[in-house]
Order: sequence, then C-alpha cells, then structure tokens
Amino acid sequence: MRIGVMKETAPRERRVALSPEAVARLIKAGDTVVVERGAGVAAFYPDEAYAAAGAELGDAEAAGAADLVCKVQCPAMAEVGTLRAGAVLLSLTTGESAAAIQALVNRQVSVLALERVPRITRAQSMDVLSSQATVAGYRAALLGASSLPRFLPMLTTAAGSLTPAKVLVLGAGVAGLQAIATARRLGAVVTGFDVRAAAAEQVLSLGAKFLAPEAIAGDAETAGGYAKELAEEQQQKVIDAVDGAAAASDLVISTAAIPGRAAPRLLLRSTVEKMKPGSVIIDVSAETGGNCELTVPGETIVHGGVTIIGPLNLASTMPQHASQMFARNVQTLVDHLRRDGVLAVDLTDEITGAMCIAHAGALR
Amino acid sequence: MRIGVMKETAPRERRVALSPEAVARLIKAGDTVVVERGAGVAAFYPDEAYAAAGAELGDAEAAGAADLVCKVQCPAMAEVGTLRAGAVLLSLTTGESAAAIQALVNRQVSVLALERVPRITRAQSMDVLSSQATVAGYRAALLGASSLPRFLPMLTTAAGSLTPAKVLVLGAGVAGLQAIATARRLGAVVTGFDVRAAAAEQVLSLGAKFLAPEAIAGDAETAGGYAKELAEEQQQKVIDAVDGAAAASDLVISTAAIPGRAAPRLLLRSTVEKMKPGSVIIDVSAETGGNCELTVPGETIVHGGVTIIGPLNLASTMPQHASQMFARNVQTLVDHLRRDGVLAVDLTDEITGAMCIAHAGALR
Amino acid sequence: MNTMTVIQLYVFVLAGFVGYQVISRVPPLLHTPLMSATNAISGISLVGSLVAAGSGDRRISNILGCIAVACAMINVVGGFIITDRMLKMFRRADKPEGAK
Amino acid sequence: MNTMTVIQLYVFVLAGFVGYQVISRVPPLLHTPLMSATNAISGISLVGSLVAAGSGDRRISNILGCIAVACAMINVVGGFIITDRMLKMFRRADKPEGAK
Amino acid sequence: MRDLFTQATYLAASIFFILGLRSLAHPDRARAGMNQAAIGMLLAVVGTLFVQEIVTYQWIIAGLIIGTVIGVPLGTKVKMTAMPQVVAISHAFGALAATLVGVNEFVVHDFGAGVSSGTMAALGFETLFGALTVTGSVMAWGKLQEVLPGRPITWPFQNVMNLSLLAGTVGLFGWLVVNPANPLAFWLMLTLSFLIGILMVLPIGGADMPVVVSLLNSYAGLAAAATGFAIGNNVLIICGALNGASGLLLSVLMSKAMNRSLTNVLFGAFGGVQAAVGAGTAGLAVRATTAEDVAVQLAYAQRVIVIPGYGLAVAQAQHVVRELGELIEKHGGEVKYAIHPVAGRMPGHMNVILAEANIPYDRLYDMDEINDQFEQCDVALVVGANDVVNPAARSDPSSPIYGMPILNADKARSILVLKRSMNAGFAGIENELFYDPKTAMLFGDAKASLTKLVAEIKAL
Amino acid sequence: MRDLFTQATYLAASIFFILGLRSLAHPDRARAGMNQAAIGMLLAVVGTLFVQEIVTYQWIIAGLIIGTVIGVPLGTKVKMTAMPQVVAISHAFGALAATLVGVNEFVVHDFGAGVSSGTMAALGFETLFGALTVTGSVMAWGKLQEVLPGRPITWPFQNVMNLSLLAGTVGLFGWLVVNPANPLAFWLMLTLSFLIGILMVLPIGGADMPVVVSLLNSYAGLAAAATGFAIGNNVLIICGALNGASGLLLSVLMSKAMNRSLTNVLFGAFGGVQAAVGAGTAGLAVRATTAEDVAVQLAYAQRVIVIPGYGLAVAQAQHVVRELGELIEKHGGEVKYAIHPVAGRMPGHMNVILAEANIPYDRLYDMDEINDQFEQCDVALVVGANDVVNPAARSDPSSPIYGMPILNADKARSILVLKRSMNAGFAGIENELFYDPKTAMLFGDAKASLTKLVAEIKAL
Ligand SMILES: NC(=O)c1ccc[n+]([C@@H]2O[C@H](COP(=O)([O-])OP(=O)(O)OC[C@H]3O[C@@H](n4cnc5c(N)ncnc54)[C@H](OP(=O)(O)O)[C@@H]3O)[C@@H](O)[C@H]2O)c1
Ligand SMILES: NC(=O)c1ccc[n+]([C@@H]2O[C@H](COP(=O)([O-])OP(=O)(O)OC[C@H]3O[C@@H](n4cnc5c(N)ncnc54)[C@H](OP(=O)(O)O)[C@@H]3O)[C@@H](O)[C@H]2O)c1
Ligand SMILES: NC(=O)c1ccc[n+]([C@@H]2O[C@H](COP(=O)([O-])OP(=O)(O)OC[C@H]3O[C@@H](n4cnc5c(N)ncnc54)[C@H](O)[C@@H]3O)[C@@H](O)[C@H]2O)c1
Ligand SMILES: NC(=O)c1ccc[n+]([C@@H]2O[C@H](COP(=O)([O-])OP(=O)(O)OC[C@H]3O[C@@H](n4cnc5c(N)ncnc54)[C@H](O)[C@@H]3O)[C@@H](O)[C@H]2O)c1
Repeated sequence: MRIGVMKETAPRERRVALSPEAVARLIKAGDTVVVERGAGVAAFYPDEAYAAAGAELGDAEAAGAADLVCKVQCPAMAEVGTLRAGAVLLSLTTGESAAAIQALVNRQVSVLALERVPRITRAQSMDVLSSQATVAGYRAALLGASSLPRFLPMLTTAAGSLTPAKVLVLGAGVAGLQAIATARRLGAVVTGFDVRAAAAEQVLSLGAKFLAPEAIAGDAETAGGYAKELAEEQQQKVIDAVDGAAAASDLVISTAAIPGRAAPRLLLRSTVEKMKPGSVIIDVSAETGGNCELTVPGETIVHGGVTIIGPLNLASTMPQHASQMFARNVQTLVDHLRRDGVLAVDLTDEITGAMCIAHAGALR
Repeated sequence: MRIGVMKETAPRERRVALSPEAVARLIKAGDTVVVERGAGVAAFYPDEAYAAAGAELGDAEAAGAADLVCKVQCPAMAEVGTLRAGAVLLSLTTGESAAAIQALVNRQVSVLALERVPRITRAQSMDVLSSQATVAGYRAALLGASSLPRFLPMLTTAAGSLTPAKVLVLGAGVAGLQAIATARRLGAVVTGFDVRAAAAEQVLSLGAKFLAPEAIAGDAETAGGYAKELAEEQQQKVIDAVDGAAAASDLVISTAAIPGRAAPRLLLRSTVEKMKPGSVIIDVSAETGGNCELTVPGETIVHGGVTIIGPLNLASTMPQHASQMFARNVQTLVDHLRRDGVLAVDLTDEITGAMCIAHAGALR
Repeated sequence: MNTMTVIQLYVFVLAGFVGYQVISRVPPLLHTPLMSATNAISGISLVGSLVAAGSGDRRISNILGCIAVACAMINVVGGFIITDRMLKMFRRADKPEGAK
Repeated sequence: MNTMTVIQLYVFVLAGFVGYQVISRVPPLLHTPLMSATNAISGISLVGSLVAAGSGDRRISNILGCIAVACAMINVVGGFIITDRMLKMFRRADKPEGAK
Repeated sequence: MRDLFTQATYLAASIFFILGLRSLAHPDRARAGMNQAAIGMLLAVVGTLFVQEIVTYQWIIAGLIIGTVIGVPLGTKVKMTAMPQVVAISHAFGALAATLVGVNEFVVHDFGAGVSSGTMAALGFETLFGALTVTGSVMAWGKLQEVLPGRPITWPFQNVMNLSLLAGTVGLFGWLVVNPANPLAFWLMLTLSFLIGILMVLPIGGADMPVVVSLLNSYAGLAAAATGFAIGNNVLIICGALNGASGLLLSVLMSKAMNRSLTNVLFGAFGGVQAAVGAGTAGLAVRATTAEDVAVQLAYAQRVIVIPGYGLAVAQAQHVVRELGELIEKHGGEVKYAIHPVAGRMPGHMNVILAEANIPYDRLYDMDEINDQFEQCDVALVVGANDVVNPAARSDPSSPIYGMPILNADKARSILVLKRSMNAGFAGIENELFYDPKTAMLFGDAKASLTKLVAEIKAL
Repeated sequence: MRDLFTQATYLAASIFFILGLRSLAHPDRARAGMNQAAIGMLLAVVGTLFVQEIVTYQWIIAGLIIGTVIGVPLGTKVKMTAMPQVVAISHAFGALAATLVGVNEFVVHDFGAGVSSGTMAALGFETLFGALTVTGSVMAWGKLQEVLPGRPITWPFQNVMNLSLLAGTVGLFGWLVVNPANPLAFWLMLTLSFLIGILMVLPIGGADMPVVVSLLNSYAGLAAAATGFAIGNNVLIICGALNGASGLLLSVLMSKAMNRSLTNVLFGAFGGVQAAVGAGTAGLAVRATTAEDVAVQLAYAQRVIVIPGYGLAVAQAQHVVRELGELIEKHGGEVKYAIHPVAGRMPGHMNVILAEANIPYDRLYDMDEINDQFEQCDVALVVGANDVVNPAARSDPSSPIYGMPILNADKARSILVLKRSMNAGFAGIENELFYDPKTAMLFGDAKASLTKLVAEIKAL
C-alpha cells in the first residue's frame, strides 16, 4: 500500500501525521511511504530523517497521489485537489468547514476521522484524542506556571518563606489529569474537579485533592466514558462550588468538555473578579468556546489583574513529541486497516466503521 | 526614618523594591514609607495594597525626597534629579552607566549597591543576588521546558513510550542548582556541571548527576564562594567535556558566571552544531555576554534546529515573588542600617562598608 | 553426685536458657527497669531466709535468719516498688484517643 | 507424688517454655523443615527402646525392644536425613558475590 | 560413675537439641544446627548404652541395623515433593516405638501388677498417645500419598461416635490408674487409641495434613515425656516437652497462615464451617496468602518484576513499593518495573507515580522490552493491576479487552497479586490469572500489604 | 500433702517469674507483667511458710516487718533520678540475705562437720558470690551516690594484687570442698570475698556502674541457685538461673550499647584502653549512641521536631525520613519539620528535597513559626544539619555565623543528631550543641542511620 504524508497548512499547526520512526515501521510492514518535502520541519523532523527511514520525498501532489493520505488537520478547500480521487484520507475533521468535507466526498475520497476512534480498550493505541490531550494537559500546566508571577512550589529561603501556589484543575479527563500531575510535580497544591463520579478516585490517585460539590444527582458519565450535559440546577451547584475554589486559587486550568457540544461554562465573570491580582486562568477548552466566560480563544487578556489565556491547539506547541504520539496512533491504525498488505476499508469493522464519515462518494 | 519607593523605569523591569508586606514591617518598626503611585502594579501589587499597609502614596518627587530611597535598578540619568540631595540610595548598580553614578555622587547621594552585599552568613538574608538568582534558575528551567518540542518526563502510553529529556545545567551556583531542582521535579534526567569542587556534592544532593571533567587542577573557588577564571589549558578541558555532554542533551541551561567579568565561554558554535534539531539552550548568563558563543542577549535565535534563548532579567518575568524576596532583602538591610530609629551609614560596618560605593560626594 | 543433684542441674540449665531468651527480646529502653526487675526477683533468697528464721534447731539460726529475712524483704519490697515506678514512666503518655 | 516427680515436672515445664520460645522465632518459610526436625528429635524414644531391648529380664522385652529400636531408628535416621535435604534447598541460591 | 556419664551425655544431648532447634530461626544456620541436633541424638544413644539395666546387646544391634537399613533409603531416595508423606510415615514408626516401650513396661511388670498408680498414669498416657499417633500418622501418610481420598470423609453422627469413643478411652485410662493390674482395660485402651487415631484424621482434608502431622508431633512428644516420667529419664522429658510445645505452636501457626483456627482445621468438616477461601467462575480456587508467608519468597527471589497498576496509585503506595524493591535488592535480588502502556487512568500515570517515589528510570521497562523476561522471573509482583495482566486479552475474543497486548505475568514462575478484593478492574471483567495455581493473592490495600511485606522481610 | 502444696506454689511462682520477665519485652505490658512477678514472689513466700522445717514464726514475722518498714520508703520516697543507687543498695541487702543463709547453714551443720562435699561446694559458692555481691553493690551505690569518687581508682600492681586475692579465695574454696569441717577456711574465704567485691568495683568509672550492678545481679543469681542446690529448693534454682543468665546478658548488652565490650568495662582501667568516646573543644564529652538505644525514645515521643540540613540531601535520605515520621505518628506522636531559611546549599533546598518524598506542606514550619515550640518538644531530630542549629550564632560575637537566627534545637528536652562525624558544616566551625548533655549523636550516613532507626522501631 502506498501512503502519503502531507505537510500541514493550517496556521499554528506544527505537527506532522507520521514521524520518521513510524514511517520506518510502516516500510518494514511492506508499505511505501511518500512524504511531502518539509512536512516534518516544524516538528524538528528534517527531510533527511524521513529519507533515512526509507521514505520517498516528493511534492504535495506526490503525497496526495497515494492510496492512503495521512494528515493531522483536515485538508482545506485549496488542498482537496491534491488528493487522488478515490484515495482514503486519515485525519482529524474537526475545525474544518463542511464545504471541504463535501468537496472530498465529491472527489470520492473516503474519509476516516481520527477523532472518531471509538473509546474501547483495543483502540486505545489509535486514539489521537487521548494522546494529544496528554500533551495539551502537560503544556497547559507549563503555560500556567510560566504565566504566573509567582513560584509554584513552596520555598523557605533567607529572603522569606514563599507559600506554594494553589492550582485548581477543572475537568479531570485525560488533559486535566495530566495537568494535575504536572502541577503537582512542580510543587503546587492541586485540587481537581469533575462531574464524573469515577474522576474523584483518579484525582486522588495522583495525590491531589478533589473538590466535591454537594452531591450531583446520578452520575454524569456516558457509556463511552465521556461526560454528559448537566441539568440546570446541578449546573448551578457546580458553578457555585467552582466559584469559591477559584477565588482561593492562584492558577486555574480548565479542561472541561462535552463531546460534540460547546464547553460547559464554569468560570463566570463574577468568579474571575473575585480572584487575586496576578492569578492566571488557562482555558484549555478555548477551542470549543472556553470554560470561562471571558476567554477569547487564541488570545491572552488581563481582566482586573487576572490573566486569562485561551490557547488554541496546545498540542502543536510541543510538536516533536505530539507528532511522535500522533504518528504512533496513525501507524497502529494503518496496521489495522491493512489486510494482507492491501488497504481495506471494512465498514463492518467496529473501529473503521465508527471512523468513516465519507465513503464511496457519500457522507455517512 | 523616611523611606521612599520609586517606580522602575527600565524596560522589562517589572519588580518593585518593597512589597506591601515589607512596607508594613518597616512601618511597624517606626519608619514612614512613601510609595510612588503605580510602583507595584507590574508586580501585581496595587496601590491600595500599599495604602492598606500604611504607606503614603505620592509621585516620584515625594518618594525621592525621603531619607532612604529604595529602587530595584539604579536610577537612570533622567531620574537622578528626583532624589533629594544627600539622600541614601539602596539599589542595584549593575547595568547602569558610570555617568548616572557620577551624577548621584555629585548630588551628594550615598549609594549602597545591593549587588555588593558581602557573602557572609549573617548577610544571607540581605543578599538580593541569591534571591533573584533563585527566581532566575526556576524561570530558566520553566522557559526551557516550555521551549522544548518534547516532554521533560518519561511517559509510557498507549501511543508509545517517550524517553525523558536530558538536561544539562552549566554552573551550579544558586541559579544553576535551582534550575537543576526544577528540571528534576519535572522528571528530566539532569546533569550538573561546575568548576568549583564543592559543587559536585551539592549537585548530587539534589539527586542529579555531576559531570566531572578530567581533574581540574586545584579548586576554582575564591574565598567569597565565587568561582575564579580558569587557566587556558583547564578551560579547554572544560569545553571538551561540555561539548560531549551538550551534544547528548535536549536542553542546556547555562548559568556559569565569574563576578565582575564576562561569562565564561562554554558552548562553542561547533558544540551547538552537534546538538539534535529541536534542542534548546537557555543562556541565563546572557546579561554578561552569555556562556554560548551564539547567544544574542535578549533574543531567541534558531541555529540549525537548535533554539538559543538569551533571556535578560529573568527574575523580572516572575515579578510578584521576585519582588517579595527582593523586598525582604531590602527590608532586612534597612533594619540593619537603622540605629535607634534613625538612618546611619556606618562605613566601618562589615556589610554597609562593603556596599557603599559613593558617600559624601565621593566615589569609594 | 546423686540423681537429685543431676536433675537439679537440668532445671538450672533450662532456666538459664529461658532467662537468656527472655532477656534477649527486651528492648534497650527497658534495660534499666529490667535490671531493677531481676534485682527484685533475686530477692527470692527470702525463701531460704524464711526457712532459716523459722527453724527450731538453734537460736543462732533464728537470729541470722531473721536478719536475712529483713534484708531479703528490703530487696523484694524495694525492688518491686522501684520497678513499678520506672515502668509507670513508659506508659504511652496520654495516648491520643482513637489511635491504634 | 514424690519429690523426684515434682522436680521432673519442673524440667518438663521449663523445657516446654524453651520449646515455645524457640519455635516462635522460626520464620514461616522454615515451618516445614521445622516440622521434620521436631519429628526427627521425637525419635528420642529410641532411648527407651534401647533399655527395653537390652534388658536381661525377659525374652519378650528383648523382642518388643528390638522392634521398638528398629522403628525408632527409622524415625531418627529418616527424620534427620529428610530435614537435611530440605534445609539444603534454603541456601541462598547462587548468592551474588560481593553482596552482603 | 557409669550413671554419671549417662546423665552427662543426656544433659549435653538436651542442650544440643535446644541449640539445634534455635538455629532454625536463621535459614543460613539451620543446617549446621540440625547437625548439632544429630550429634545430640548420638550422644543420647551412646549414653544409654552404658546404662546399668542394659546387659545384652545383640537385640539392640539387630534393631539398630534393621532401622538403619530401612531408614536411610527412606530418607535419601524419596522425591522432594513426597517429603510430607515421608515425615508422616517416619513419625508413625517413632510413635510405634514409644507405644511398644509402654506395652513392654506394662507386660514386664506383671501386666500392671508391679507398677504404682503414678507410674501407670505415665505408662497409660504414653501408650494412649503413642497408639493414636501411630494410626493418625499412617492415615496422614495415606491422604498425602493419595492412597486414601484427600477430601474430608464424614458420615452422620460421626461427632457423637468419636466423642463417645474418646470418653470410653479416657474412662479406661482412669480405671487403669486406680487399678493398674488390669490387663483387659489396658489392651482395650490400646485398641481404642489406635481407632481414635484413624477416626480423628479421616474427616480432615488432604491439604490440611501438614497441620495434622505437626499436631501428632506434639502428641508424640507428650508420649515421650510420659515415658520419661515412667522410667525416670530426663532427656526423654526434655525432648518430649520441646516437641509437645513446639508441635502445638507450629500447628497453630500453620493454621493461622491458612487464615483459619486450629479448631477449624481439626473439626471444620463437622460443623460445616469449611472455610471457602474463594472459588472462581470455573469452580477454580483462589489461593489467599499472608504477608508472612510470601515475605521469605520475595526476600530470597533472584528476579522480581513489579507490575504496578491503578491500585498502586489509588493506594498511594509508590514510596513503599520503592522501599520493598530496595530491600529485595539488598537481599541480592534484582527488581524491574514493567510499565504497561495503559496502566492507570491517564497516559503516563505509572511514570508520574513512580517518579514521585524516585524510582530510577532505568528500572522501568516498556511492555515490549520486558515481556520476554517473565519466564526467567521468580516472582511477578502485581500491585493493584488487573486488566493489564488479564490473559483474556490474548485468548478470549468475546472479551472487551481482546486484542490489547498484555504483560506476560502468567509466564512468571510465581505470581503474587496485591489487591483489596476479587473485584474487577476498569474493564469490569474477571481475571483468570488470579485463579492460576501459581498465583497467590495478598488481599488488602496495596500500601498496607506492602508495608507488611517490608516489615516481614526486615524481620527475617 | 504439705510438701506438695509448697512444691505447687514454687512451680507456679517460677512460671509467674518467667512470664513477668517476658512481658518486659513489651513496654505496654511490662507493668502488668511485673505485678505477676510480685504475685509469684508472694506465692513462693506463702508456700515456704508451710514447709515442715518451719516450726516457729515469731522470728519470721519480725524479719518481714522490719524489711517492709525499711523497704517501702526506700522504694517510694526516692527521687526518680536516684533510682540506680537504690537498685544497687537494695541489691546489697538481697545478697546479704543469701550470704547469711549460707553462713547459717555452715554454722548449724556443726561448722561444716555435718555437710557433704557436694553441699559444701554449693554452700561455699553461695557465700562467696553472696559476699562479693554485698560489698560490690555497696561500692556501686557509693559511686552512683557520689559518696565515693566517680572516677576509676587505680594503683600500681592492682592487677597482680586482685588476681592473687582471687586465687587465694578459690584455693580456700577448694580446700573447703575437700574438707568441709574447716571453719577457719570458711571465715577467711568470707572475708576475702567481701574484699574482692570492693576491689573489683573500685577501678571502674561511675558512669559504668549500671553494667556493674547488672553483673552483680548475675552473681546474686548464681548465689541463689547455689542456695537452691544446697537446700534442695527448686524455685531458688530457677530464679537463680534466670537472674544469672539475664544479668550476664544484660551487662553484655549494656556494654555493647556503649560501644565497648564487657571486659573493657570491667578491666578497662587496667589496660589503659579507656575508650575515648570523644572530647570537645572545652574538654566536653560527646555522647555517641546507637539506633537501638534511641529507637524507643523516638517511638514513644509525643512531639518530635525534625531539623533537616544539607546532610539529609547529601545522603538522599528524604524518603526514609518521611517513613520514620509516619512511623512515629503511628505510635501516637506528632512530627513537625523545622525548615531553616538557609538549610542546605541553595534557597529552598529542603523544600525541594522534602517535597520529593511527598512530605505534606502543612508539616513544614518556618523558623519563626516553630522556634517557640522546641521547649515542648520531646526530641529534636537533627538530620545532617549543623550551622543552622549552632548556638554560637546567638552567643559568640566572634563566630562567622554570629547574628544569624538559628533553630532553637537546644531548647528541646532531648536532641538527637544524625551525622557522619564530628566534622564541621559549611561555616567550618565547631558546634557546642553536640556537646550538650541532652544531645545524643548517632554517627553514620543519615540514610543508613534513619533506616536502622526505622527497623528498630518496627521491631519494637
Ligand atoms: N492509562 C490510561 O490512559 C487509561 C485511561 C482510561 C482507562 N484505562 C484503563 O484502565 C485499565 C488500567 O489497568 P490497570 O491494571 O492499571 O488497572 P485496573 O484493571 O483498573 O485494576 C486496578 C485494580 O487495582 C485494585 N485496587 C484499587 N485500589 C486499590 C488499593 N487501594 N489497594 C490495592 N488494590 C487496589 C482494584 O482491585 P480491588 O478493588 O480488588 O482492590 C483493581 O482491580 C485498563 O483497562 C485501561 O484500558 C487506562
Ligand atoms: N541555603 C542556602 O541558600 C545556602 C547557600 C550557601 C551556603 N549555605 C550555608 O550552608 C549551611 C547550611 O546549614 P546546614 O545545617 O543545612 O548544613 P551544614 O551546616 O553544612 O551541615 C551539614 C552537616 O551534614 C552532615 N552530613 C553531610 N553529609 C551527610 C550524610 N551523608 N549523612 C549524615 N550527615 C551528613 C555534615 O557532617 P558530617 O560530615 O559529620 O556528616 C555536616 O556537618 C549554612 O551555613 C548556610 O549559611 C546555605
Ligand atoms: N478506555 C479508553 O479507551 C479510554 C481512552 C481515553 C479516555 N478514556 C476516559 O474517558 C474519560 C474522558 O476523557 P477525555 O479527557 O477525552 O474527555 P473530554 O475531553 O471530553 O472532557 C474532559 C473532562 O471534562 C469533564 N467535564 C464535562 N463537563 C463538566 C462540567 N460541567 N464540570 C466539570 N467537568 C466536566 C469530563 O467529565 C471529562 O473528564 C476519561 O475518564 C478517560 O480516562 C478512556
Ligand atoms: N554563604 C553565603 O552567604 C552564600 C550566599 C549566596 C551564595 N553562596 C554560594 O556562592 C556560590 C556561588 O554563588 P552564585 O550562584 O551567586 O555564583 P555566580 O552567579 O557568580 O556563578 C554561577 C556559577 O557558575 C560557576 N562557574 C564559573 N565559571 C565556570 C566555568 N568555567 N564552568 C562552569 N561553571 C562555572 C560558578 O562556580 C558558580 O557556581 C554558591 O556555592 C553559593 O552557594 C553563599
């Protein structure tokens, strides 16, 4: 099977869909890999590394002419033409216009959406959402630490004693847990919060505290392990609890998300105004609108001494390892798609079926 | 005694010489404190906080008219006029022109240079170099971690295993040790290096490794605990050892310094070119010329995939805690200068004498 | 050496063993009370003294025995009281409730 | 109950103490060899058997005694050999040199 | 003079026995100690040969030769795995000797007419305990050798029957003490004792035989002590008391190690209180263990692979696990940590937790790196992990985790699992590994269990 | 019947004594155990009163009353600090009783004419050991009470003299055994024994008296056992043997705790091998201790303040110190960490290190917060710190650290310092704190020392 790796064109996107190491594994499995020149440069994978791994280097057309085209972000309208008609595309499809998807459909391209990998044990190694959320959580904590005008750890020195920073992490999913772990490592006093009941134990298992608002009726977890939206009244309880905790915190990292919906609002303007000058909010959910009312996605604003950062595409700020993990997910998926050396899009397969959003000229 | 706190005017300087907490302590000891409006805003200390601590708020002239004027950076030429003739100035005097100092002398201002606090046990709590180096070391590690395109800690995940980053810290003084500790906290594999023999044990005491180049003849430590310059041939040995270690590292944080001289050159262009793409160098010594040949002070350059950052005034990037520590040092010094409630510049005193660079209209 | 003596030797040896094993488990902290305790127990010579003091044979026996009883009694009474006072100090001073 | 029996009782009680203390220190790992070891030692009834087998009183004594000696000897010999074989397994298997 | 010599040897023998047993507290010194005990035995025999009562030696020599000829092959030829049986049978012989000595005493003293009540009490005691030990040991041997069915054998009114038999025997014993010259009572008591030995062991399961053997050891000791009282022999009294006390204590300790009381072991079958230690889906049994039991195994293991899972993090046991690892290494073992890619609840969970405890990176191994090493590993120590070692992922296509690569813990020579219960992990499925005969389960919070293990190993 | 009763009480008494001593292994049970032992004593006395030989009671009652009247105030009135003296003097009385019994036996049996060689051996032994224990104990009392000079008293040829005296006494003893009816030899031996007791203790320093008292205890035990042999009394034999063995073992253990051998303690003054444990600048002495000795002190402490310093970091002992803290807390104590602003070698050094071991922040206290709490603290545990607890900073204006605020470790009730040697810290100056009488030094790498402490406390 012939696999193409295209260079990313979206702004701020520094990742690449396959790393030289993943390319080498695929070639060992019998595939041919064509990499668009410069595809990995932003992630610190020079073209020579791909060549050394056995890939052919070419232009965008060469990469697009493969049986299977791998990309991080969905191709923009302008790029659709580069793909061979009838090819299979493996990429995220979030954040791209419906028009581009339609164009792909029209070109008979089969689209396998990476964000749709089902949340089952067997597919864990193909789940880019998990791997990229891991990166995002780590980066969010680092970004928070760097933006704070104070130390995270406690320090007793000849120039006085400095108290440890209080960090509140909202949403204890993959990103949230990683942010908790990272902030804890740096010595902060960390409190985690989530609406799913199972999250409490997980937060405690990292040595952090858990913020338990007055019992939230029932469990807010769906079968897939994601959270569901809360009822009005429960939502209010949550907001009240968060309000108090945030006011006492130096750094708030919010990662709460509900798949397919806008991020839940957890930090109101009034809450922000209760926070101390110099406090920082890192709103990881900025991409889906933000957990904080004041968040401006992609920007840093200061409101009454409180810095609110709404980073977009955090994973891409650490392109090398983010790409390495992304590539490993993609490679495992390719191994899954390969049947006797040829590419097979088997729509009855539990994983492939769930991922496929367009096939044989039709949306699914 | 009347103490004035002036606002900083230097670019990038966000610290303030006295925090509200330190002001409160001084007032309790019987002093009067005048704070220039807005002096603490950049460090997230609003004017109200000073007022609440009991300070008078005023303009620059009001602050400059005090008996003792506290500042972080030495007043620039334009500011000298604000100081009352015959006042005592307590500030750093590095980085400022000799002309400004001369102007102060002409104005009969007694200048006590904070960077000259002697390195004796009793004066540890007045030593701003130590406290600000602590901040710088911590920030350098954070800056390094944020600039790297990879994780610092080791991570075993469904998307493959990520190896821990290798961090090399050159110069294991106050800043270097703090950088080592912070990088270790984040999970990196850290190696420290210094020319002073005592540093080895100190590096090991933080759980890091020590890079021991072939025996450096004698000990490179002076009585004050500082390092001295190395002989040509020893210098070469050091450079060779660093060359190998740096090539294997993902992040190099260099803090090597020799008081009163240009920073020692430890990282040559050839060394940088041996480093992997994506590697990062944080040259904390940029202010005194940098430990790396390619460092451009105050700028970030990329050379063959290696990012070289030469940050200036790192402590100021974390203004709140940096100011708090600075202020505590200043306050302890003021307590030391106060005799029976009045300011006394006793040149025979071990500490005051060492700090005083100008008194009674003459340079010392 | 008659059988009686032989068997008494057994008793002696075995008791020695028991003593050794018992003592080797006592923590150093309790060595002083232990010393005091064995001192108290060594007042067992009281038993021999009683027999002497109570015998009807000779007056000298009664007198020597009486002194011996008094001495041994001092040893016993003093020894046990002191030991107890020492051990009192080793109670976990106001142990926090609920702690196990 | 004569004095002899009484003093034998002392011996019995003291030996019991010693046995209890000794055993309570043996780690669970060695319980099986310990069982085997006490079994071997219980072959001490050999001593009684010898006296019976060697007595000159009656033929029946000799015969019963001879069987008893044989049985006890099986116990003793078998027991000690087995114990030794078991204990052989508990040597620290190829202990790395230099490790303490 | 002759007597003095005998007494001296006896005293020396007693001391040697005590020292020998003491040395068993230290695995390293145990063998030397047992040699001491053997010398003690030799001394006792030699001392006895000089006793005045002994006038003829041919019978003695004959007996010694026969015993040696049978005993040596018994001890040397038998396979290691058959050891418990051999101990049982050798025990039966020893008890038979004691019984015969008792019978002989009775016979030669004119069938009881020539003995006092006191001596008769000792004699009766000896015969009673000796006889029941003989048959009891033979039964234990049978169960261990699987000549007899291993399961508890019970029938209605068994309890009532056994108790009445026991009462009868005790009654006969009392009668004999009051009136020693009563051969009928003696022979009847002897027969009943043999019977009691059989009936006592029948209802006890094969797996509990070691406890029984140890208890019989205690009885044999009491019999020997009684002999000592009867013929006025101190070495017999001492050894008897040693065995009596140690056998009893040992059987109590052994029962405890199985998490049961001695009464439960002995009479468990009657009350129907059979402790169900746990039975798996397929009727398989779970082997629960105690920290005491596994401590030595860990301390003396050459290669240990620790498999941390979510439970380690929940228990916050990272520091203790490091301590345990260091301890094993101090004992000369090698410790590696096998990190499964999805162990825990977030990517890198185990890395974070283990780094917190300062476990060096070079001890952490990826699944791919370490999976081949399990076969050479003595103990796989599974700390709060479950799904990541579930063989169903390899073998059961219907399982939700089918297809996930797992750590080959099941390939290790033995497996020790630390968790709180038989509850499932994240995937909510049963784990066959826990029912593997090589697996021992140490139930309890991981931190508590590890702390206990550390304490036990340190106490070795 | 009467005899049987006596024997039974004796047996019971013996068992009570053994159980009582056993309970001393557990601080919590020790008191109850000693009550048991006291009951044993009562039983033995009551049992003795029924002995056939006793025909008159007035002398007995008189003796008992006199003894009680003296003994009770002796035991109750004395200050806690004077305990060792009281033990010594009470010991002298006990030994005197044993000696008197021996003398009496000799006298009533027609000055030796009425006793066999064997009995004479026992009698002689009793008198000899009894007598030297009497004077030895009195000497020990004198040294402890500071009636006598505490320093070792020596003179030329002391050794030769003592040895010849001893030889003479043994010779007399031998003569008596061979020829019991020899009053002269008996009285001479008695006198020499008294003398030996004095001479034996003179050359031993006052600080070593506890070892001596314990050894004398052992001698008294042997004397009692000899009495037992002489008058055929088992409880005497048993108690004597118990005391003989335990006293000897105890004196060995005590010497070991002082890092010396028993021989060194007893004869140290002769060979001039006086172990110099360490002497400070001002001729002050350093008290070196062992983990064993301080473990219980820590385990039972109510308030412990840990003062970490650079040495803790060098030893990388952060994890073990946390473990120790947790252990003390499990024993009901409270543990705080006092962080000096410049402890270590970089600002915040201790924070970094302790955070690595996951010691919660709320256990860490600033110098200002905690300096007032030292007075209430039972143990200040100084782990690899030096300059930051050096009182010279307060008191010695010439010191380079004068003026630096320090942690008030010297105000604690007791101080335990863990470091490798008497070497100075960063500032390169001596530290008086180490010579404080309240301070004990546990030398060795901090990690190793802490590990030992943890093991010892766990073993309690
Ligand atoms: N790593 C990731 O990114 C990630 C994310 C989401 C889900 N997962 C899933 O999580 C699972 C991870 O496997 P795993 O083996 O680490 O965990 P697991 O299968 O969930 O098993 C954990 C076991 O630990 C025991 N446990 C819990 N608390 C304990 C305590 N305090 N002391 C002792 N034992 C305790 C539990 O048994 P008891 O209750 O009997 O004690 C449980 O069976 C996989 O199924 C994986 O797919 C992983
Ligand atoms: N915190 C800062 O920013 C900073 C910076 C520079 C200088 N200082 C100076 O450093 C000093 C700090 O005081 P401190 O009390 O922490 O340390 P210290 O006074 O230097 O004493 C440390 C002690 O630890 C012992 N030690 C070293 N390694 C050990 C080991 N492995 N195990 C056990 N003990 C060990 C040493 O004694 P042995 O050799 O006998 O074991 C030494 O006396 C102050 O004088 C301060 O002024 C501080
Ligand atoms: N078994 C698998 O294969 C697998 C793989 C990946 C993740 N997971 C699990 O799925 C779960 C969610 O993963 P994710 O991080 O991708 O989720 P996500 O990014 O969709 O959401 C992040 C977190 O926000 C929380 N949240 C939603 N609404 C909230 C509100 N109002 N207040 C506070 N928090 C709110 C969610 O509960 C979730 O924990 C995690 O438990 C993770 O462990 C399982
Ligand atoms: N006792 C006190 O009061 C006190 C106070 C503060 C600092 N100190 C000590 O002083 C020492 C230096 O402090 P600093 O951080 O301010 O020093 P610094 O900033 O002047 O220098 C930083 C480090 O660079 C090192 N260095 C110099 N040339 C080098 C070369 N060629 N290669 C590698 N490394 C080189 C120096 O040894 C020093 O450790 C430290 O040991 C510190 O603990 C003591």
